[in-house]
Amino acid sequence: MRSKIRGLALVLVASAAVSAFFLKRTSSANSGKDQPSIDTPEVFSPAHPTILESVKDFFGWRKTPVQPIAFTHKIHIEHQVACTTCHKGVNSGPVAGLPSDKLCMRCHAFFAKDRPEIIKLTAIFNAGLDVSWQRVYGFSPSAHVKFNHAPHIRAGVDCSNCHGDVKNMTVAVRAVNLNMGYCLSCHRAKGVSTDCVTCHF
Amino acid sequence: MERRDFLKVTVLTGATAALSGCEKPAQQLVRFVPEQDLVPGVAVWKPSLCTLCSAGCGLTVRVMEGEAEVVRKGQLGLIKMGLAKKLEGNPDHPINQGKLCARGQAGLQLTYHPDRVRGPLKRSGPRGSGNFQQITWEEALGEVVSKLQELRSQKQAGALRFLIGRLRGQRRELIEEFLKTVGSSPAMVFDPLDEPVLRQANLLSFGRATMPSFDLAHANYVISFGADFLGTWNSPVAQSIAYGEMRQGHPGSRGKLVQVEQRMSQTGANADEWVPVRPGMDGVLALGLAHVILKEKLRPTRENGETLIAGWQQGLPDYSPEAVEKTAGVAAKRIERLAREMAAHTPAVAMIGGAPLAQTNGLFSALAVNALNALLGSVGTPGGMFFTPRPPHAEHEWGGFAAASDFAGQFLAGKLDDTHVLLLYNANPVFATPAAWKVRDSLERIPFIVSFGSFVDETSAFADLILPDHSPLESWLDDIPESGTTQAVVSLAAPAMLPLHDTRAMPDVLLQIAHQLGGDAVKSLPWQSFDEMLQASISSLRTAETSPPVDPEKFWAKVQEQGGWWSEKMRSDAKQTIASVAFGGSASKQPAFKQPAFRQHGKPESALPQFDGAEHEFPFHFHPYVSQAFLDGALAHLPWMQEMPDALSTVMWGTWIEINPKTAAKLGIEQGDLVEVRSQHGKLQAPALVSPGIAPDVIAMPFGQGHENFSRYASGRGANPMTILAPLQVAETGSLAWAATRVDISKVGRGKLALFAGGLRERPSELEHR
Amino acid sequence: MAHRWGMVVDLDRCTGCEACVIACRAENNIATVGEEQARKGRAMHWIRVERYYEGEFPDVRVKFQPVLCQQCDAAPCEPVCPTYASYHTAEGLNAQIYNRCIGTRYCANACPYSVRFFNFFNPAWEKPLHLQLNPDVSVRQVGVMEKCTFCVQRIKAAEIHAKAESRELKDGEPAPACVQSCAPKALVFGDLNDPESEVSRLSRSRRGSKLLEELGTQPKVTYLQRDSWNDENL
Amino acid sequence: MTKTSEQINQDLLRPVGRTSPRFFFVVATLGLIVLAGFSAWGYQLYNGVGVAGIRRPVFWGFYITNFVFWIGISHAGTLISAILRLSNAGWRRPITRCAEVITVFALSIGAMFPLIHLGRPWQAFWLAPYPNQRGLWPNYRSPLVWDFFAINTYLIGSITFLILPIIPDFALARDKFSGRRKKLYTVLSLGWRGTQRQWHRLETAMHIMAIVIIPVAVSVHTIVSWDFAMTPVPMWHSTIFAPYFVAGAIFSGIAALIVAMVFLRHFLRLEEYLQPVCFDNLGKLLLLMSLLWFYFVFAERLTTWYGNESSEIAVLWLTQRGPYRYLFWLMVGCNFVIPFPLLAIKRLRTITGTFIASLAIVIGMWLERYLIIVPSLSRKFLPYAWGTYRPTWVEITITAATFAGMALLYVIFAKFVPIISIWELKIGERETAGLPQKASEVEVASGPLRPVVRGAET
Repeated sequence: MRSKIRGLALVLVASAAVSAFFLKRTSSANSGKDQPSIDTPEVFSPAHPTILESVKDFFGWRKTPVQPIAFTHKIHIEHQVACTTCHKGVNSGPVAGLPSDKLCMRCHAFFAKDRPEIIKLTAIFNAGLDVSWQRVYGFSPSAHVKFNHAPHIRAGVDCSNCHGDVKNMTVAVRAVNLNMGYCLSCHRAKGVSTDCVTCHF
Repeated sequence: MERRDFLKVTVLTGATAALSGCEKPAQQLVRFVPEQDLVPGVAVWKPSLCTLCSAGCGLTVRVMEGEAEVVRKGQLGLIKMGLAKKLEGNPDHPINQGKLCARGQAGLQLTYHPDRVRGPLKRSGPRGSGNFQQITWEEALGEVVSKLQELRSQKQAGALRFLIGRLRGQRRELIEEFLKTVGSSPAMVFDPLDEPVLRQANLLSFGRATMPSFDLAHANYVISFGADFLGTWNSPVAQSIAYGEMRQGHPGSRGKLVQVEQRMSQTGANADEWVPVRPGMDGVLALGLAHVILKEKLRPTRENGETLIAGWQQGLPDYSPEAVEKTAGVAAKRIERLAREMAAHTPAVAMIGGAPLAQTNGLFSALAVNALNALLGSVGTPGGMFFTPRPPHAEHEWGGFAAASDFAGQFLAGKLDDTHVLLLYNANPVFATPAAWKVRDSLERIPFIVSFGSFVDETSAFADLILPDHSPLESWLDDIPESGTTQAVVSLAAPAMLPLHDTRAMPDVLLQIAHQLGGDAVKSLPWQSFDEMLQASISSLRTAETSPPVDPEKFWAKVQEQGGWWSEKMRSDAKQTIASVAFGGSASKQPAFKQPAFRQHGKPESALPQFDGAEHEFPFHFHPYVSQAFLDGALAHLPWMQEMPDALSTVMWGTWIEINPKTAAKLGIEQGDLVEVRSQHGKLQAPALVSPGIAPDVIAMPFGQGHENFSRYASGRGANPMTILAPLQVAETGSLAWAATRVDISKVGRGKLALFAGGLRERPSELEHR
Repeated sequence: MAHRWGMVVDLDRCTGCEACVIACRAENNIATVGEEQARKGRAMHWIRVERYYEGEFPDVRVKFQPVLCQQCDAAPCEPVCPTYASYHTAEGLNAQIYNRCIGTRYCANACPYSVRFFNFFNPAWEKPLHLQLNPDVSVRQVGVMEKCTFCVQRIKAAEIHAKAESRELKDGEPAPACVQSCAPKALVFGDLNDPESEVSRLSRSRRGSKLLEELGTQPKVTYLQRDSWNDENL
Repeated sequence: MTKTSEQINQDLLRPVGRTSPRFFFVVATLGLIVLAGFSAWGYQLYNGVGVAGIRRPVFWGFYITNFVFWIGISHAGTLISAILRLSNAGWRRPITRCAEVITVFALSIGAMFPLIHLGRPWQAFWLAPYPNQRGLWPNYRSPLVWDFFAINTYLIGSITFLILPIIPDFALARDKFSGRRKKLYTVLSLGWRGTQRQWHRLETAMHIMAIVIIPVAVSVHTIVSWDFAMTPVPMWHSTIFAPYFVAGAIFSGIAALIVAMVFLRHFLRLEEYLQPVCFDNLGKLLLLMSLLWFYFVFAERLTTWYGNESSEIAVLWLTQRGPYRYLFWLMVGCNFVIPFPLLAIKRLRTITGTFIASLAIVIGMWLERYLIIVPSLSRKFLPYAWGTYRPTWVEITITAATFAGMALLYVIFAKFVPIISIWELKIGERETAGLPQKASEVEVASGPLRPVVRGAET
């Protein structure tokens, strides 16, 4: 057994050496055994998957999300669809939800069925799948920050303050760079607490 | 970091890399349409039940929307679903009143455990190898049904046996009903944590084969014989709440706690006075105390004319303090003092549990303590002991595991040998019985074994089929707590979250099997799913207290929302409550204590315990005890429990052998040395932990570790004391006398202990000026 | 008036059951480090139940003493941090700002109570155990210090909730996970600025004392020493 | 002995001019060890500081020990040479430069350790004050920030202090050599022509630096000591620490200097330049520091023992009697018992004698730092939280690498720069010959450069 482990170890060490650049960073393994068994599921860890990723994160380079369906905010807002209709939870809790295609189909079972994007949507829905929207905003885990939408909305902060002029956007883009400076400038201006622990915990 | 860790790290790196290589990154997985509509980021609290021990606490589960990897139609993908994030006590529940013990909270990890059985499995390797292959539910159920039909056609229905763990309420009803309809005998119950001896004693003394409840909150004096009632025994949370009240709840008066044992338990650590006694002498000591009380007439010995305890008229002459000092090893003076104290500070209550009941004279000790309670006038009175009333719709007690259904009795009577098909649920006898019983071999002989377990453990490793049950949080649950409250309680809860894996609830599977079998089964089990059965069973309670009865749907909704039904009566004031509920609500003033019981069993000759192994050859008493983290070992697979430092030893991720410093010094054993413990029936090795809280002639060791095959976290970790126990039985009950083994120990090398604590004492001797 | 969060630990009620220890793990996403690391002294328990033996067999006694961050008013951990990752909030909490921490571990040395814990590696959860993680608390990365926060996320949530209902916080409304789970009610949490709050009342008890008070750290956790049973009738 | 400037140039430029295979061998071996150190660091960066032995409660281990140790060593040069310059001690001339080099290199190595030891070194720049959109500044109350400034100041200062007096020698080398070397030294000599004004400027600058550098040096180790003394850790929180550390620093510094000199003397064949008198004088200094060190340790231990404050006593006994006793008594042996007789008895205060003493002291002083840091942390106030520390191969490798690195840098430096200040030495020669000594005058009469160049032509 020992020797087997050692053998396997050597092979893996070699492979690790070769592909070190793309390796996952190690983290303290829970099972506290010499070696995870073959059927170990992937481990969840805040570690950056690769060194490259960590560098990107360090400099705050994020790749622009590609949406599976070219959803146009403009049209929907023109049709008086409120932000909260799809982004559930914004005014009640921390998170702005992303809608499932169940919600989309409530209308699009009837409207604009002929549009190519809607046809795509319908196809996904009929396959029993959900649209995998990509988040446009959101913070890097290494920021260790907890943002809560609800109080901001209660305080009458308009969505556009942080999300740009969405009502004239087709596919949403990251119009505002939500770095700490941006948050602070507003908090300072409005005389809201700039205590670190207001957001970082 | 040693060499091998270095290896480990790189190995892990490699492995994860390999895996992430062949697996698609999460954002590329398909998404399924969510099956529930939840507000993201907002928590909802849902009631549920804790099933980890016999207390039966109520839970509230913090559920939030999250993204889980699930398999739908054979495809791996992401789905948004409500996920249980935290378990807390249900504030409305009469037992735990919003509180929850460490184990209960770690129960969360049962659901998310990486080694959970994720779908039905069929054995592919030899028995016990733990090699299985995935099959579909249809195949699995088909196989079971055909086997059962075989039995029926061969008129061998009796050859079907159902081995279950601790199980109460409708799931138990369902199993028994199922067994009856297929014409086989009632289920065998295997619950190492149960106290059949105490039940037997209570049956003899009070006519109730039930675990007792204690009104600690109003007691002024509590003497506990080996019962770790703050840690693991009976209903720890309820008892801890009451204990807090006893200590600081009533300004000006503070109850005293006296703990009698050989190895300081968590409860002993909290005691105001700790009384070490010789193993198995607890009953004798109890009678010694009674002797003093009788002799000095500290308590009335007659109740409305008749003697309170027959056979005590002579005042227990054999149990004078001096005599007891010789046998029990407690100073006569101390016995007298204790007796006077408790007589002067009524309400005073005595309880017994754990090791004393696992001696060959356990029944005697239990009866003695019951009698002492009677003498103290603490039976059915405030600040004393009483029995929690049963709900009106379920008078007969599945809780009372009479010896008839007790695994020990049946197994040793060879009942497993004529079994053709064995169904397994929540029972792991292979791990938790002495090796000397050879349960393994008899399982080997059974042609077909089906397990409903969520994990592959030592016993279900023998199964030919595994039909994984939902985790408790994913299931419809109900329970009828036996003790810990003055109210009649029926706990009931709907699933707190959708199933994570391709599992099915055991009761539903059983119903489905019954329906596929057809015949009487369908008649007696008409329900399509278990929740229907639950609703039907509980509807009778509508009439119990409210008249006119509430609308059934409303009632059903209310029960689900509050997590059960509990009688509103008997809630308010404990004082008259306890008097009225002491014997199951029947306020008839029957004598608290049956004399005949004591006549038969109180004979001095049955007083002394027997031990396995000669003293000169095996000089130490082996004192295994229920682990604070793992209980009997059923929780050893929970990482949180593994990493929780044991309250007294502060050991994490392992097991240990407790030795008195003097003994250790004599044997040249130091903290962390690997020690071998030998009995007549086997030997084991574990690191030594030198602790002042144990008698010099006793070696203590917790149950729970030493699993061969129980998830990545528990397998191959530590040693299992069960393996070296002698197959002795408690007199007049079938059950195992697990504290009656003598052992010898010797140092064999250097062990590894993961201790959380650095120092043992607040002011270690090095601190003093020299 | 600003709150001043404090706690009372009644050692006479504490049974050493460690429900608080697990409640804290569950609430605060504390990593499970595994046997190898635990043996190396890297196990993380923001609250721990210290156990001290007194005397020798047969006259042994044990003292259980839950120890968590004492949220000192004169905290030794704060001035030494070069980046303000450890600092004092307006409500008197010793905040630990993970993303500002560069991992000098100076605060951990300075802390006399040794209640600060360091992420020696990136934490790991073997899937699907990660689904248990509390989304209200960030998952710390390698190289940062962490410690008890008095469950600041619960305090914030309660404050936001109260504000939404435009009312003041009720006594005992925000309760840290450990306090919530404590069966014998040994842990009590509340606002020390409110003289009528239960925590203020109890911290005035004659049994009250502070841990390592002599170091002048001015902790906001008060320990009520164990009472002794004295027999007045005999 | 009096040598013509001709011979001096020959002897002192020889190592710069000719390169033996031995040089490459040494560089290769040391280089390998350094490489190992860097890969160990890479491994740690990749996996996390957990690969080191540090743990709760001993959060500081080998790395900080090395940090304090190397900063201590760095007090060899600048401080000593500055003092000797000001006191214008003649015997200093041949040793000032080797001393100042030690300072610069030891300091840069020491300054690396806070980085190596950080949990997130990539964020280390937060120690520097710079305007940012977060509106965050370093915490000026933190001794670590003081360290940051003090060490940087000292580093810059000592580099200047080293470079200034080299310039004339670079010029000399420029004129002496030809080809690629000439190009190199032309650049390095910064257009030094040895005019009166240049000499004058150089001397004033050196004088100012010599005065300024002393308080800086003292402040550096004072602040390093405050990293410990400012925290309520048993046996750390003590007023004696600042002078104790400064004395210790000079102590170890001189020892390191002597070791270095002995090697130079042997390998570069500088027997006639690094003469016994230097070792004898340094030996006396070392003896003084050794006594001072013993005095400090005694004072510290006695007051702790007499005060009998429970938490401090725990640490005291841990080191005196506990598992650390061997290391403790080894330290006392190395820092006092061995050196004292060797340095006190004139007959033994030979080159060999001082060398042995110095080696012992270097080891002893490293142990001292280890014994200050680890035992205190492993015995803090609550016994439940006590723990022990054991270094891992990562820490050991990196530590070994720093010693190799020091040697490597030194060897390479000695390869490119005359390790003994030629022009100062010549002035020394003239001094013994009773000729005018101001460099400017020397320059006017027969400057140190021109005759050499002639000599090279003939």
